[in-house]
Amino acid sequence: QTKKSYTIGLVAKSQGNPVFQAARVGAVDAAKELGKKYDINIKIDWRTPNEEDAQKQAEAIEQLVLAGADGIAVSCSDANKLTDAINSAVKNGVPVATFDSDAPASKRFVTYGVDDIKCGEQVMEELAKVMGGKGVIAILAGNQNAPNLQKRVQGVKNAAKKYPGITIRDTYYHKETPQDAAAKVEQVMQANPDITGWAMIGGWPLFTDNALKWQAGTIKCVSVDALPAELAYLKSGHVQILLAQQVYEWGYRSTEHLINKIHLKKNPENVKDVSPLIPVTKENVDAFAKNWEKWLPK
Amino acid sequence: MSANNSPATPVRSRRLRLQEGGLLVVILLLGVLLTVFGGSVKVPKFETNAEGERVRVFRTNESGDKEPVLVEKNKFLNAQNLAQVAKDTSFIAIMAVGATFVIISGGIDLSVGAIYALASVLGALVLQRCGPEGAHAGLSPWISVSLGMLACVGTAVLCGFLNGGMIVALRVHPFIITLGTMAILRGVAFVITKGQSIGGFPQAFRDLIRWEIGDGLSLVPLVVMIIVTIVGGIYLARLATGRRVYAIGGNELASKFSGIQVNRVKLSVYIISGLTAGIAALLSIGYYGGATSGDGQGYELNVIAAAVVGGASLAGGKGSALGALLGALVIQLITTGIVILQIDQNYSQIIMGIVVIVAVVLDQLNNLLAKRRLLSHSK
Amino acid sequence: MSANNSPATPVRSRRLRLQEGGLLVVILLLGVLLTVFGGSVKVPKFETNAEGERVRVFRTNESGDKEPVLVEKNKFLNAQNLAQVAKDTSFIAIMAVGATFVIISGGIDLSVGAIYALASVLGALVLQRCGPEGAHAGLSPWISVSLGMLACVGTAVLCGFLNGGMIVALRVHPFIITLGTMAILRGVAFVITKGQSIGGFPQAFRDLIRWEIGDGLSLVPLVVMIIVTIVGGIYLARLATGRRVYAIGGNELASKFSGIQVNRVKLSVYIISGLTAGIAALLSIGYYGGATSGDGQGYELNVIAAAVVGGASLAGGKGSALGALLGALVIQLITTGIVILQIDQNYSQIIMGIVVIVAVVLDQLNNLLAKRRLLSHSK
Amino acid sequence: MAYLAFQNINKRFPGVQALDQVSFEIERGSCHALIGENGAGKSTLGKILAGVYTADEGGMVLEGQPICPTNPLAARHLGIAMVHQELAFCPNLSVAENLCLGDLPRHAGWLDKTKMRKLARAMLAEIDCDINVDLPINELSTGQEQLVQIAAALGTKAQIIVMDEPTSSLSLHESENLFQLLAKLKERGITIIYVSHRMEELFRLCDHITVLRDGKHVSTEPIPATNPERVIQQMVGREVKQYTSQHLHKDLGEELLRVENLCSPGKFKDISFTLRAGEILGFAGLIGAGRSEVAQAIFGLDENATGKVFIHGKELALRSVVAALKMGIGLLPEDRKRLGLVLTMNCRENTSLTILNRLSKLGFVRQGQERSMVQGYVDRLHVKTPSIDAPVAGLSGGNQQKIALAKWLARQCKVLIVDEPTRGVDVGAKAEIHHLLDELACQGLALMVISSELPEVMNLSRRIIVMRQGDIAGELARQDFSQTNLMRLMAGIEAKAA
Ligand SMILES: Nc1ncnc2c1ncn2[C@@H]1O[C@H](COP(=O)(O)OP(=O)(O)OP(=O)(O)O)[C@@H](O)[C@H]1O
Ligand SMILES: Nc1ncnc2c1ncn2[C@@H]1O[C@H](COP(=O)(O)OP(=O)(O)OP(=O)(O)O)[C@@H](O)[C@H]1O
Ligand SMILES: [Mg+2]
Ligand SMILES: [Mg+2]
Repeated sequence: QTKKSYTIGLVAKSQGNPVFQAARVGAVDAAKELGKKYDINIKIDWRTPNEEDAQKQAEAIEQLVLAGADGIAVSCSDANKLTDAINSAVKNGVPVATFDSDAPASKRFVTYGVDDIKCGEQVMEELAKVMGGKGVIAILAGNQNAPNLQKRVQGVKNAAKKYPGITIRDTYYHKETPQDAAAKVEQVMQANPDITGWAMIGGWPLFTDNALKWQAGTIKCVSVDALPAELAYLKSGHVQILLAQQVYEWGYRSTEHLINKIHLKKNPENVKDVSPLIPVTKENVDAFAKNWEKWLPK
Repeated sequence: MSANNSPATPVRSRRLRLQEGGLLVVILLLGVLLTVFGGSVKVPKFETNAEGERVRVFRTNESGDKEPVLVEKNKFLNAQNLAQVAKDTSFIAIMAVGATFVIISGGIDLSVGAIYALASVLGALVLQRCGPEGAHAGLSPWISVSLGMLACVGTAVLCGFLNGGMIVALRVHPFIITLGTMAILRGVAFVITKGQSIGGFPQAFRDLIRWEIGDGLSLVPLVVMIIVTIVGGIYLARLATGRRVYAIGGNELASKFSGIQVNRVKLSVYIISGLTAGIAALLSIGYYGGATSGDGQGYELNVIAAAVVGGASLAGGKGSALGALLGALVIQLITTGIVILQIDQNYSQIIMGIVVIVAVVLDQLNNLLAKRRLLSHSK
Repeated sequence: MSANNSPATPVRSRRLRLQEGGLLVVILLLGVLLTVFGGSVKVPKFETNAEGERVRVFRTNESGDKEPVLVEKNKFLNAQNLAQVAKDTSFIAIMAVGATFVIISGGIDLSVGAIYALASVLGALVLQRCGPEGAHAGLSPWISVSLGMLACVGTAVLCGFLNGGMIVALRVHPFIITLGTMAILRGVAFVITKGQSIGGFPQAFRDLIRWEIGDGLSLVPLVVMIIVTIVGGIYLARLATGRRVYAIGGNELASKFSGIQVNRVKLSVYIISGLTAGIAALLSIGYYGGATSGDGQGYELNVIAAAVVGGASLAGGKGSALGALLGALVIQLITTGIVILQIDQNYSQIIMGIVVIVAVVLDQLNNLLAKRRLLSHSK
Repeated sequence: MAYLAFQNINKRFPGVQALDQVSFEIERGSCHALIGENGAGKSTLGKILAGVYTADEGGMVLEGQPICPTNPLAARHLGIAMVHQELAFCPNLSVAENLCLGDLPRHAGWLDKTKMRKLARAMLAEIDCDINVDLPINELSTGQEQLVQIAAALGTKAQIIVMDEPTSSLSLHESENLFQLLAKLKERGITIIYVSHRMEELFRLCDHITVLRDGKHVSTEPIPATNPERVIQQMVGREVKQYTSQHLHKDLGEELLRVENLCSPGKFKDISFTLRAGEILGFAGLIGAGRSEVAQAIFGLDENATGKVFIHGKELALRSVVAALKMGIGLLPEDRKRLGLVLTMNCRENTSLTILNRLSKLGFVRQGQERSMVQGYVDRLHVKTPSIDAPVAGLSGGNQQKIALAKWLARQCKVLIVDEPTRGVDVGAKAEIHHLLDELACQGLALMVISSELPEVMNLSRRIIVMRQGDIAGELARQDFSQTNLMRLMAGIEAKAA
């Protein structure tokens, strides 16, 4: 008898963003490990738009269903736009899991990740801690049209209300390339040398090694994500805390949930599977860096 | 004198038919390729139950478990998939028809993606108000749907008018004007939505656009696309105003000399381009149920690419509505093909780039052959 | 004979001067605006310590705390900020000079962003190998830096050659070819990097490009930008080959009739466009120290916009290298201005769109006025 | 009171005063000639009447009413139409569509194609022209295009028609048709303003003649009261010497060009002839006879050409302009706007385009040398331009032609093909051009002169080849030159063996 085989569709937000590449590695690893465990074949079908585009994601889900995928994991660029696509997949017998960004009104059976508003709040809280609760901060936010980033901005602003000593200068957007991000930070610092803290809700500038041109420690910085290129800033002391999203787990856990559902017919205990942000600091950076040996695409 | 122009008519029309023939051949080729190499897929069988809902058919297998009944289908060549391809094509194709007008007139419209976003957002806001959780939830579905459509399409037409008006009044190259409005309109969309997604539309609206027949085929986008193409085609080929679009694209000065009101024609093509972006936006918010200011990012290039692959000449004076549709279809088939043939997504951009170039080269080759044939016939 | 050509020369050169003058006026205006309304800012004072490092100066204030010494500067008009503006301008400006060649020749190059990415990535890979953690860390800094530069610029030139070659050989509109290669090259960059950022270059390379003088001004990008503009300007205005670029853009057929090897000229402009993308890529990886396949996304439009704002005509036959630089500068000043004037970032896109249109309108107005003046002089 | 009066019209362009206080009157139903050197302001005046330009000062009075058409459509409503000197069509549209462009026949909003074709055919029939109305314009030859242009203007049923050099690329036969038509129009009471450099035409057709010089009005006289010499005196302000061809008295050199069985499907077939150093070979034929196509094929521009061409005994690679240029062939094309000039460039850059290599050192264009070379030709050919750095697009038609020619004179080829070299050039400059061509022949060049003006070919050539429908219909030696002999061959009636 031939082995049972499953195809899992994986739809992330954008192809070029390295965090999703790590998710992909996680999914592929999960497919291998679970395949061995249950003696089945699992294939990961990666269908991610080149640039962020919710409509393309919806189309990808529909196409995956038609192409016979057995389960789909998706990180929703726009919850409203994806709700119907997810529902219709479910109706066609294809269970859907969401990771990173949820579509709460849809019939997805599980969501893995952290709430974007919570993520923003946590960034602000960590930043407030290292700044001693006072100072002028700027928010760096990437593409202004991305709803999830807007939610994080919202989170930062919410949390900032708790700290009367902290004023937010503005939210600065940039084209999502490391260089444009780094240039934006430079410009803002030129024009606002009184800024003493940066809340980066996407770590774009930290992919370059020349983004933060101040003496380490004079200005505090907390950023989301802790990719290998970003870790150097922790070591140099320019960045105090990186809040690592569990990007590898996005793929791994989603695949696990889906296989549990379709192969073992087992539902998760909780629809919301929360993946906490892991604070990475100078102290644990080396241990954390080891993870990337496993998480990077080979 | 009248004797020697009789052979001419068929010559011209034959060539015209052949012109889009090149693309049709490319599309057929892609279709055959996908049918043959795509293989087959097992999908659950559906039936309509007593309540009129489509539900899966189950059976009990040997081990006593309930198991969905599966049917085997060709992966590419089945009604669902074709409907899906048509739907996915429709948004770009509809806008490409409008872009073709602009391109024929010798202009360019980089703001279609931004118009699409702004129209989506404004339409969505109105619809949300009338939606189940909106302030005006009580409005009759007809009125609320009409209001939403009006807001969406009206905004788009207005944006087109703005483009055309500035191009005509300021006498600045359309590339610059629409590059400017591309930023402005998207900026406005962002300010309005604050970057948040807008959803929660009246069910009537969603049902209208997602209306399905038979085996879950939703054909509204397809039908709209065909109507837009036909109307656009008739406008360009059969109406006097259509001739004028070709004329100003061919030689603006000569058109002016022969008394064509060039400015009016220019204005009209940008309005049409806006209109088609509005129609596409309306379909998209209806079909997908949400709108953000980031919608349609980068679509301007896709739309222009579809028009140009469809035979529109960026130098002006050449192009057709049908071509735009076929151009969009070619591009969509590549995307679909990559999924169906299970090609690693990493290579998708490379393949897309190559196929676009190859399609245009093939199309051109076909035109060349047609001309050769014509030449040898006329010998 | 020589007597009556003396009045001619000033007519031409005066007009030329005025042509870019329009943009210069716009830039000056923006500069004055930012200087006056930007206000001043207190920045920490730096001094160079014994080890040659720049460190902040501290003093002890009344309450006995150590406190950095602050100096007050105009927010816009200070060396650091101007150097910053120049650096930020340089990448787009350098590419815009290359794009101007293509646009003058009547073509278009949509692939510059992708070339920039691929060149960055390949250059970065080579440099990484030679970097502190690379396999060839032992190589002499000179060799490794040269190898990296060669890889980066060489790749870009090759890509330009690919574009030009296909445009010439397949006789397909450059819009389509470069749209195709835009996808292909970015796809290749992605496949090579797997979407990861590449860094860890030899210190020699970083130091070369980030070389600073005086008060932390890094002027290498500025200097390279000026060199590229001057060389480009001389090429276009003084060389026979430059003349040919204008000729084929003005009338390709007539150029062919005059014996210009149109294909060769076309090939050359795409190679030049690739080359400038390569130079910009080299500067950027050197300055920022990292490369990803997503670099330069959407730059094609910025670059073309800079060239067109700088006076290049998309119909071909018109444009200048200096114009491209000034065009890029205008666009950069808007971005900088929004930050300096502390305008709400939410409106940045809207402002950007409006200013681009206004700048071109003003420039055009200036040309018109110049013509008027010429008319009344000739009375 | 006069039917139409120009009153103190002034028009300036950058660097030139195109019209300077021009006033004169035109009678209803007359054919009024307008003549002057290249750049005298004839076209500008016509364009002001036709609403293309508006005068800076002054005005026009039509039947006692002051008029000021600000665009071509307004002029058309006033009953004014113009045949433009520079042919202006939409190349992508068919003849029928171009002819009806201003007023497309509609049937409840729909374009009525049948009616459009019928209208177009009727318009062409009016001028006795037989062109397939479904052909796209860009497949017509220059002459055919000119005919269509005339038909378009006549088709507007205007009361006043400005004809700006309508015969400049028509051959005798078509011109003759046009003249008959003009006579008919006059009978109908239509007023014609006729611009031409062909003196004979003016004296045959027109009732009055107005001479312009440097934008100023010189005289308006009834035709019977004047004569060609007087008119030339008025327009040039000096004597124009008639050159007699000197090269005819020199011995011919060796064979420079040999064409054997040159064919191009659908265009021409089996063209063979030879050309020797110091010889001028004329090419005559009706419109569409294929003369220009042969020239282009020799120059390497015809992708389908087959056959053999030898230059100085060496075989020339067909279908390559580069090869042709290298072997020393030059071609002045007939359509100066499309093929001859780069309109975005100035006079200097256009003239030096063919010799950039020769002019440059280490790749740098030697500007001083370039200037003096260009200035030399500009002076020699009397190009009227504010400066050699003025954009060529602002030049009058005749002056553009001179620049296009200068470009090839500068190149100093061994074999020079000139296609309608004096199209739209005034009498003075024409004589100068003839003189130049003659001089070139004396220097040992081989020249091929294609011209629709029989006197021109007859005056210049040693031999004339007549083409008809893509074939060589016959060849005449100098002693057999006569209009009748030529016309016979052109029209297909065998001439008696000479
Ligand atoms: N658009 C323009 N821009 C600049 N100068 C112009 C323009 N049109 C005409 N001129 C100038 O005005 C003058 C008169 O030109 P016009 O075309 O009326 O001459 P013309 O008498 O028709 O000559 P031709 O016999 O060569 O056709 C010329 O010196 C010409 O250079
Ligand atoms: N691009 C083209 N495509 C197809 N047919 C063409 C094209 N150009 C010219 N022809 C046709 O070829 C024939 C020969 O034209 P050609 O211009 O060589 O004639 P000619 O003897 O030079 O006459 P003319 O006095 O009009 O210049 C004409 O009937 C014309 O319609
Ligand atoms: Mg004239
Ligand atoms: Mg001819």
